[in-house]
Amino acid sequence: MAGLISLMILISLAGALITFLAKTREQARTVALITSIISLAIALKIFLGFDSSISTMQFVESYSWIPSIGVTLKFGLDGIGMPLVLLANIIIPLTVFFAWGETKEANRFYGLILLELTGVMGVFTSLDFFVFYIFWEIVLIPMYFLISIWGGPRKEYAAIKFFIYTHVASLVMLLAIFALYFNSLGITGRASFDMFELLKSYQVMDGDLIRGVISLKDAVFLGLLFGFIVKMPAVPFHTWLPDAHVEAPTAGSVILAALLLKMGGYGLFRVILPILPFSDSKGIMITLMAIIGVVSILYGTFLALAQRDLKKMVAYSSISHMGYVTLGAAALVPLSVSGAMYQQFSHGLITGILFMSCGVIQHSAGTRIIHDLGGIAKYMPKLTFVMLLGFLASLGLPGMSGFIAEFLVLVNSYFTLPTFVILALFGIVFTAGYHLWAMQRAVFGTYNEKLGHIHDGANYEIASMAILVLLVLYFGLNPNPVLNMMTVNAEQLVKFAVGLRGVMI
Amino acid sequence: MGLYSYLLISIIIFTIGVYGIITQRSGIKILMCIELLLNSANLNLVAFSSFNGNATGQVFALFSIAIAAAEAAIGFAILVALFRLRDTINLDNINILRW
Amino acid sequence: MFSDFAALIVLLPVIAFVLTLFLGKKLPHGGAYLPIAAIAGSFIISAGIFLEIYPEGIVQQSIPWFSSGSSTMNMGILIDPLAIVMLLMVTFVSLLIHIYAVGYMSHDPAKSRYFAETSLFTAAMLSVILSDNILQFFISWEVVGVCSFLLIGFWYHKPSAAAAAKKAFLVTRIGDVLFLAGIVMLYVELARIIENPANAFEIGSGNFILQFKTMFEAIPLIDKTQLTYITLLFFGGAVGKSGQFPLHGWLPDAMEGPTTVSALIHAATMVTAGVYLVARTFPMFAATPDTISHGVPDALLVVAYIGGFTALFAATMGLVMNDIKRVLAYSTVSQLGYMMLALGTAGAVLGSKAVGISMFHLISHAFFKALLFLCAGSVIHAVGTNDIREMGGLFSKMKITAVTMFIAALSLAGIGIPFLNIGTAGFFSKDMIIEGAFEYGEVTGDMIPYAFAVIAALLTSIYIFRLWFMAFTGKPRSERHSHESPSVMTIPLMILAVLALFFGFSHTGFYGYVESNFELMGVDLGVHEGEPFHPSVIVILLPVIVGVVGFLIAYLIYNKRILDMSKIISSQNPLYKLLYNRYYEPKIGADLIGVKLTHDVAAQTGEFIDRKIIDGLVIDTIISSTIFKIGEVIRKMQTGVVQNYASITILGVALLLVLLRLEFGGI
Amino acid sequence: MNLNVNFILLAPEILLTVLAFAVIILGLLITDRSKNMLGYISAAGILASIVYVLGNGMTGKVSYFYDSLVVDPLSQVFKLIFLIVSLIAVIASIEYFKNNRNQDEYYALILLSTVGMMVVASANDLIALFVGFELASMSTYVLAGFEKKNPASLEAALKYFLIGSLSSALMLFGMSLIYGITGTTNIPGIIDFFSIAPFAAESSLGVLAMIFLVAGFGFKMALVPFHMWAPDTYEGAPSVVSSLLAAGSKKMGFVAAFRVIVLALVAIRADVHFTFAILAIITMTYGNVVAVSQRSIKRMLAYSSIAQAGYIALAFVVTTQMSIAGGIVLALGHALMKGGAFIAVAVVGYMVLSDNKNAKNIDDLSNFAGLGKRAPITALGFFVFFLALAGIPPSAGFIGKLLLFYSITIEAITPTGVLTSSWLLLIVIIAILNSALSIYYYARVIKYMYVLPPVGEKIKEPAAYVTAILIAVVGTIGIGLYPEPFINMAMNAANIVLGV
Repeated sequence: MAGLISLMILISLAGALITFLAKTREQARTVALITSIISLAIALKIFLGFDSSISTMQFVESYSWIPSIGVTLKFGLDGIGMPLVLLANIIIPLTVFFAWGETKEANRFYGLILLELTGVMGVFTSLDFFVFYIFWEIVLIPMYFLISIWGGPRKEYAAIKFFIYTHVASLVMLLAIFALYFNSLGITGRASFDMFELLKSYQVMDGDLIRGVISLKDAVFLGLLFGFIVKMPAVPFHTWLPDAHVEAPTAGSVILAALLLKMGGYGLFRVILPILPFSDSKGIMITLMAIIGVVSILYGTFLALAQRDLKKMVAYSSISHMGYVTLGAAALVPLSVSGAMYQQFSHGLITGILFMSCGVIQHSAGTRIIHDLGGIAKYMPKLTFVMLLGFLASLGLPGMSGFIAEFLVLVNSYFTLPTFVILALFGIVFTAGYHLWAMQRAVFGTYNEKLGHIHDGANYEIASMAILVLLVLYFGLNPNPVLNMMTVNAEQLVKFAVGLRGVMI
Repeated sequence: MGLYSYLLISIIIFTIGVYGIITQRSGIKILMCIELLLNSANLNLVAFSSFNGNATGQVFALFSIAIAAAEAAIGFAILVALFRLRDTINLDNINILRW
Repeated sequence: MFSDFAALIVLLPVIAFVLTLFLGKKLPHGGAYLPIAAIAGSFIISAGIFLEIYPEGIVQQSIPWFSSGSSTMNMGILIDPLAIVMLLMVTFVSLLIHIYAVGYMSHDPAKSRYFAETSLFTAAMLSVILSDNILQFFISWEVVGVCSFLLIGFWYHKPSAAAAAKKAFLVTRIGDVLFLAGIVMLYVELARIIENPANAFEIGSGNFILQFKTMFEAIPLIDKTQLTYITLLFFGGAVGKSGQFPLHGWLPDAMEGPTTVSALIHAATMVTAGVYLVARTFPMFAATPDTISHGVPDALLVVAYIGGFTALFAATMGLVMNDIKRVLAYSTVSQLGYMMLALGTAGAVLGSKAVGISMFHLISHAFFKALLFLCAGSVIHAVGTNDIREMGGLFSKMKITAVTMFIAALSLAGIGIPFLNIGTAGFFSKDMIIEGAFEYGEVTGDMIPYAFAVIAALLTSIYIFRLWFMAFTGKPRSERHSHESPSVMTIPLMILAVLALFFGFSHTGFYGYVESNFELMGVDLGVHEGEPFHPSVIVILLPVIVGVVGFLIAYLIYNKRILDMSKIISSQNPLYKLLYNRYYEPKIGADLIGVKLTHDVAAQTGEFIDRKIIDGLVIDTIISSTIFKIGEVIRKMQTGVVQNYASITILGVALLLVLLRLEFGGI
Repeated sequence: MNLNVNFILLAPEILLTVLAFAVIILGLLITDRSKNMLGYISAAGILASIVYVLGNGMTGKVSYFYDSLVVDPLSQVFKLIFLIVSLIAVIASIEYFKNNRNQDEYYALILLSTVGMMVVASANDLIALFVGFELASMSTYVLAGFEKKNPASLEAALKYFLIGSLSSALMLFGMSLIYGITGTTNIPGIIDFFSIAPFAAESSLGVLAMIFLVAGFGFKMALVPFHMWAPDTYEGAPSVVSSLLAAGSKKMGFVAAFRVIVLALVAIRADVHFTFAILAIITMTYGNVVAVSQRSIKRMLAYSSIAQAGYIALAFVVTTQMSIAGGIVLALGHALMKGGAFIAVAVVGYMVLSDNKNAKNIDDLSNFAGLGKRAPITALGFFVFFLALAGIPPSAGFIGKLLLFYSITIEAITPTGVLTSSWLLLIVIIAILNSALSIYYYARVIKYMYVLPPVGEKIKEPAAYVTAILIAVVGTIGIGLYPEPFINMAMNAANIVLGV
């Protein structure tokens, strides 16, 4: 009997296939919504049955696949993966519902969205590196199509850029995985892609990649890190993101920002942190990650400030927010790490609201250029309401989930990385700046008569956003349901890293 | 005459063949040059056979001669078909497939 | 009994917010009665608690919130004397202003949104006051900021209002970030203290790391330098929220909101949150080392100087403003400066008395400034303009407003009769501050804060009476038909006027009660109270003298017109220009730093790097185009001529020869 | 020679040879119209051979004809590849050459070329190798020019023929030198000689011989710089024949190289990483870079095929069991992907011609617009093949590249010398970047198929094509999903290559 996790993955896959074959738009979207809700129901069942006081894997299931090279289909959830699976199952039904009005090739559209769900759930639950990698790559394909079929004017450029960038990163990661695999093979004499076994074998890896230049351990570490931070994305490997977002359809952007970026962060926690304390140049690696994190925070902020396109601004804000994840992970303090995990979860919810707002504005006013908008609050009061809340959440307003995450990251990272935290704090002012400036110019002020008569967002659009807003508020006031399980795992993760405190600047 | 004389002749023939392939424009001539190459190899085989004192080389040469004949036949067939279609076997003009 | 319902003080307005937001449009008066009832309820509970705990009770309730172990964050309530006086003041003033707003906002189509937002604001402000921990304090503080943002931008279709809202939020945000940085540093200090077994410092059960109680208990263990940083960062937050120099620029601009908002948020309550923060964490300020001036904790020295300077600095600008609300806004900034000055100077020499002095001024200021704003609102409501040059002669038409405003002005100017202890609220409160500054000067030999305070008092008197005379006396300067406001507006005016006149008499009881605050919490301030305080006659008289002098100057110039001001008020006069342009603060702050440096320089440079260099040059040009170009070039090698192919094959053989020769060294 | 030898292991070759002649004779006897059945007969014969090969198993080693042919895991794997490719090609040809009156010759030639390739796979003697090579080559020369009214087809055949015979001549010359040095044409004999006297292999003549052999095999493999014929020929030849060439005959070069060069290199323990690394890298980069700017899909596939040859050639760089197994798996995968892709091009051609009888440039990119709607199965096929070619999991292309890249990585991280390891790492990095670049041109076609609006009506995809494509799709994905048996097979074969 299949376990709940594989059931969830299979249902979404089956739903995707049925949706592809659907004859009418009505069928397609109904099937997609029902499937994603079933998947959500299973996710909730898992969530409610989840014991958040232990850090070990739960709901583990394992099936043999390619025994000769040690590949097993092994799935399981712990406090790192569980919230993200939940997030994926929250975002996808809402995205389907938000995109209820999609008319262009509806069956393919909804089918691809469900495939994304399959892919990300696979990534977040696989305990076998090989399977992990396969899901990691599979996720790219539906997104490529979502961008290139339903995208904006430069969709082809954006889609291919997205694909190539992230594919290169995954190949580099793959190489590092090989190195781990062979290392483990050499030590245990047993072929296995089991994630934990491989990560454990890292501890006893030795040798040089290039003697006198870089040790094997460091090279493997950097390879894995590269794979993840491109996905996150972190400066300077981020330039695919703004293009992808600008061109992607709203649903695509939501999934991209809310789920795909989280894969990078997930990799940091699942893979990077367990091996970080054993890296040869851990001090340098931690500094590197901290620099990447802080630079992403600040750079993303300033770039967001410079944007004319509302959606591009939101895209850069994602880069900035994901910087907290890197920073929190690099700090190696239990609560900074769980804060970083919480940031992932929270950003997933918040960014959904932001991209949906951009989508509604684009749809209604026909443009997202901030300069060409102005005063749309007059005709779009409902949108303005949810959008304002979304923007406030995004700028880290206390009482919303983003604040808890940023607060935990900043406060706890200060233990080990005080300089970086101080730098990151500078970003907060400007973060507020670009959010409010954009609101002021686009939504408030005198109505730009050139826009003609515009209408407010459709009810299903506003409702999807409102649900996200409620969730953001709920998790801002009561973070415990997900934060506790994160903290348990975060403590486990940094156990080996305790001695590292004070190593850093 | 030692082995090296045969080898020398063979290499000379080979070089002539290569030169011809590079410089000639007519399909027929190129075909002839390829025959030169094959025969230089045959000469080698036979010479080595004699030198090594076993007959394998000669057997190989026989195979190769037979194959060269078949090859030439196919080559001419292709050239004839081409000539019917294009009225030329000047290879400089046969370049609709490029880039 | 009442203290069991302490949480309702915050929750009632929150509920009112939700109900008004969603149902307000369908209710009469935009649902105004919901928040009014809620705030009245809060006021009643607060009053009940006050009666219960007076004179030396404390209410403390706390529940864990998130995170675990020694780092658990909590939510909780702390009602001590400091909090209860603020609670009473905020609920009361807020209640009055809400009632007033029923009339003032009666014609606005979006009034239900207005009442929802003010209700949320009140809730957040009450939560600031009630917080028993610095994190909840900060969170509420931020929500207060957002409400301020929303209310300043209430008429969002006005570009100036939208811009002012943004400016207010951003400038206070700078302070907030400093505040947050302070919390970060404090948390890390506390966590290290707890972690280190040598300190034997434990958080008792039911207590939490960021509670004020824990913070105060840990003061002796905190590294002194760190403590200075932490307190200065907290003060940075206070500077932003309370509009102190150099983050004062947003407050005058915030007057773009409805006048009731200005009265409630930008005069009486929210802006005092900064002062409240310093008062709340006063033991930490008092415990900072005295590296600069002997006997004066560094943090308090900074507070004193910033406060004193702001008091004077803002008053100078108040002199030249023509917008009635801007004058009042600068006046607010100036008065907040006084409160800071009190905390700094008196704090250094008088210990916890300073908190009483400062809070007393805070509360009397709340009454008379709310009154001033509501009067101004009444005038604006009647005249339809903010410009005092277009007013005049309103006295006859709006008697109640004129009289109540005059009372408020007297109170602001601190007029009273020394030695007899008769006077307006402002007389008592400001007098104590100036005397405190003098005492500070006596002890430390540093008279500069005192000088700031006295000169500012003179200017205060001048600008407020200038305003009053220009608005209410002389000939009408415009043709508008103006009339007295409805009673729903005038009754709150009268109530506030009574308080502005008579609140001062509670001063002795008030000082004693609030001073005991930290003792009740069991905190040793470590500041020894100075010698019994016997200032000379001139010191006691001086504040009143400057107040009266200011009044006379204003009377002579603006009522009797003995001086032609047109010569002074000209764009040729550099001093006037400097003041009128607000020391070029908007230009430097918003235009230069905000737009030019941040947006045009930093952000656009980033954009350039991102799009043109990383993306354009590296990705598109170097990598992408190069590949395409190479592809095109190599492609042309495929000439289609078969001899070329053969030649390349032969060349390939040669190439292999070379390669193998390199490896084998053969041939 | 013991005539009691059990020839069952050679049954596939025998069967196909007999079948080839039978088809020709049958063709003389039956009417033109009923010649369509010949395709089915050939397909059945090939299918039977596949069953034989599988039935014979993938282990054990038996030699025939004075040790000139050998049946071992290596030969079996490659025979399987060749047979699958010709099966796909034959099935597709049933539609492509429907009602063509020369079908009998066509199928006979395909069968013979398959036999030739199989002989090469089994060759244990240079003579057998050469004969097999030539049998396969000559059949395919004719096949490439089979549309004799089509100037492109004839030109393709001519170029293929000229460069092919030049390469054969070079190869023969190389073989003659080897024979001269070693005195034998038996491959194990040659290996033995070289392992006793490695200096002989490193002598000028030895090196020259090796170069000529590499040139000869490199021609088939389409390794740069012996690739020049490939794009023109693949473009000009009938699509089904291109499929056979790219997917099948190309692998013949690899199996020959495995048999001779790798064995010899291993025997003399020569360290020629550098040469093969350069060849492999130039080949893959060249293929990918030029493919980017192609608009003709067949030509693009040709360049992609060159690039894939570069990846497979990585197997020679480290010559470990893993790398060779990787090369074999990728070869197998590539046979399916590329074979299927060319067949899919044939469907596009069919579609375009049914729109407009006189259409030119039928494989132009623009004809792919909206293919996802017009010919969904074909488009799906392309989609799978392209992703597999780009190395996206789960696909045969991914598994093959995975094994190859990781065989090199493992060599890089357990270094024999400082320089070598960083070289190897560089190779892998270049290979990865290449892989990324290749996505660009594959994705462009995918974009045309699924993103752009269709330019014509939906067509009914002929069953023969659909069958061929689906076989390839199933194989491509199947290897990706369940690579276990294929990896084992390839590992066994790799042992043979390494002489274990």
